[in-house]
Amino acid sequence: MAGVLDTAATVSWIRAIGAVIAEQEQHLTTLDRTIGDGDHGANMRRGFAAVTEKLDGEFADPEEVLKTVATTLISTVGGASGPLYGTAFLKGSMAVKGRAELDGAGVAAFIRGAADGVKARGKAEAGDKTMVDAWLPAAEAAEAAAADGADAQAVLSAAAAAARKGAEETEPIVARKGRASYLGERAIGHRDPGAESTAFILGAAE
Amino acid sequence: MAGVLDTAATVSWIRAIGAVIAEQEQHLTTLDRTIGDGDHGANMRRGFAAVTEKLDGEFADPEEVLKTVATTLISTVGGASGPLYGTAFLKGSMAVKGRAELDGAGVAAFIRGAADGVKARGKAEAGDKTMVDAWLPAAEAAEAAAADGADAQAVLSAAAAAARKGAEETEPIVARKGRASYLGERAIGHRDPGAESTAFILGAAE
Amino acid sequence: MSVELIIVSHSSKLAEGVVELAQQMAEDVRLHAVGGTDEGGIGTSFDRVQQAVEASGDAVVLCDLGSAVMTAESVIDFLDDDARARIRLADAPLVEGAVAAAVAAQSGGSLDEVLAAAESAAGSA
Amino acid sequence: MSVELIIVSHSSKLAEGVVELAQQMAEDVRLHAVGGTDEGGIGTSFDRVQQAVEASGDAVVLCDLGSAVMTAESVIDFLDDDARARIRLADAPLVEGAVAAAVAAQSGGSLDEVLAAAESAAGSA
Ligand SMILES: Nc1ncnc2c1ncn2[C@@H]1O[C@H](COP(=O)(O)OP(=O)(O)O)[C@@H](O)[C@H]1O
Ligand SMILES: Nc1ncnc2c1ncn2[C@@H]1O[C@H](COP(=O)(O)OP(=O)(O)O)[C@@H](O)[C@H]1O
Ligand SMILES: [Mg+2]
Ligand SMILES: [Mg+2]
Ligand SMILES: [Mg+2]
Ligand SMILES: [Mg+2]
Repeated sequence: MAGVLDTAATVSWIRAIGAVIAEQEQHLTTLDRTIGDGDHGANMRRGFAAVTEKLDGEFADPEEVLKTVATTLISTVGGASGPLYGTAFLKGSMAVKGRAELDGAGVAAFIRGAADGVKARGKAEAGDKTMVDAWLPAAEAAEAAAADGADAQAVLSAAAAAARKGAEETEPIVARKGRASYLGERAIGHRDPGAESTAFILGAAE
Repeated sequence: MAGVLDTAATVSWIRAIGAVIAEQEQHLTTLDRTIGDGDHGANMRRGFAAVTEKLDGEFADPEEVLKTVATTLISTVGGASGPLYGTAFLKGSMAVKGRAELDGAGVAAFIRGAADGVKARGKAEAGDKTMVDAWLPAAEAAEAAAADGADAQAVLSAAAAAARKGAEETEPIVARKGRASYLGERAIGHRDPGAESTAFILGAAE
Repeated sequence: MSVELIIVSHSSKLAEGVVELAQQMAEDVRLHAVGGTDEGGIGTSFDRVQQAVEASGDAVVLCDLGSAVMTAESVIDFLDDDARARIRLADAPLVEGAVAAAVAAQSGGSLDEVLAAAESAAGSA
Repeated sequence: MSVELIIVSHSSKLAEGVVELAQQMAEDVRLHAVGGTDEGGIGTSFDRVQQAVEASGDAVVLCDLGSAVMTAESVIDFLDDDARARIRLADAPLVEGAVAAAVAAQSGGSLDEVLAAAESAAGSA
């Protein structure tokens, strides 16, 4: 990935997400079978397969790519992660409206928009053992890196590392939102599937 | 009807109920359409048609007749009135266990057992706009008549008159149990279908 | 025209069953069953919820689980202001709320009255 | 053996849909759908509730409306003491209670724990 994310690089990043999700389908499903209903892998694979099919089209700018991802996910995923990732990409795209390419600050703006969108859609806070626990530290790390002058690639890397750590930190806690919240204490020791898929999404460009 | 209710007279009474219910099906349905789901007539007709088919069998005593009514209604009615009338006839039959024929006191014991059974099954009180509002005054009237030395026929007549009055008095009140309770104030002015069918059951021997 | 109900469930059978149950006590109310994914699996369909909302007049939406709620909220977010003004999302138990709301709609309740009927429904009567 | 659930509804679709939804989060739990009248109409069937209770081990019963509750209570009244000791009737919203109870049963909860899970279920998570 280049120092800036132009339209073509944005498309490449989304393609890379599709590939990683397809690879990790089984892993995501296993996590969701333990503390959910066992469909997160299939949901995400179906969603990003539909997204990938749309990527051959013409896009005016990164915002248009990201908005297409949003509406496609929202229509095809079929689980909680559909409206959640749909809202993430939608609010993220709105945060970079009008930019022909995304520099470090642009990528950070996208991630912050996405994180706030997920939080609002899910009415979840940090520590509720959801994908918010990956998105919020990712947004903070991205903003810090961008403030330090990091380029698009480096901001995305910083966000990915924070998301991965956030996902791991969902293990020792109980869930207060989503299906895992039915489990009470029995969710302890298991990683949240949505936080894990968020880490894969942000880490796909590596 | 004779001064005592022996097994044959009990069977005749139940047959008469079947005939009255069949006649009044449309009327009961209309009442239930207004403040319920419009099936009380069909429920009662189906239940008593099944009961009537069983009446050709051999019965040892009134208790056995009444218990057959109970189990048949409970299995065939399909609405709230199934368990309610099933419990009424069951508890009523238990109250006259061992009697070869029912005199005035026997009929009163049956009606009291039935009334208390309905009240317990429905967890309803007087004034909740349910069939309890017919059964309770019927039991009181029956006991009073029996205490005055009335025979089976006269006790049943007294109960029927009280049930009819009780059914009419469900009109100006709101419902606290059953489907009509969803209607709040809008149930006012309409008679409870189950109280009405109770009046027909107790009045069938007239 | 009475207020309509939109029943959003992960299961098409569940949505249809709720409609069947509620319709019994509310003959004249339009009840929309939106259950399952577009492929007929277990899940929710944004597109079919959106179609139901667009096909309805004033309507209260009831959902089975949190992900159905998020789907419905997303649909509502995409509506224009006029359409959004005629849709309410109920915070209510699905079956009990639907029956209470249907009865309120049948008796001519306003959008907010039907919503309140759904949200005050607790156990079974 | 985990605790079982018996879903009593006026609609067969509704009962089957609740089972479908709850089964998703509780693969190994036996869930019994008992919906509709014996003729397949809208209503409850004493006989089929009784069969489900007799075919089950420890089980929590959940109902859609008051008349279903009375049907279930009648079935329970007819049980002998041994059978009655293994059945609990939940005072819970049908869908939300069933999902919560199914998850509790899947994790090996006792009869009273599964009942408590059903009864503490409120809205959707
Ligand atoms: N209210 C919520 N807020 C934030 N994230 C949530 C919420 N509910 C669920 N999630 C996320 O969605 C993930 C589950 O997604 P998925 O399995 O696709 O949907 P479903 O739970 O509908 O089957 C969870 O692991 C969690 O990260
Ligand atoms: N909890 C209750 N206690 C006493 N009677 C009740 C109760 N619930 C309903 N009923 C009676 O049942 C009657 C309705 O019977 P029916 O229409 O056959 O059943 P459903 O309401 O299931 O359709 C009501 O009119 C009322 O008299
Ligand atoms: Mg899932
Ligand atoms: Mg799912
Ligand atoms: Mg009725
Ligand atoms: Mg009925």
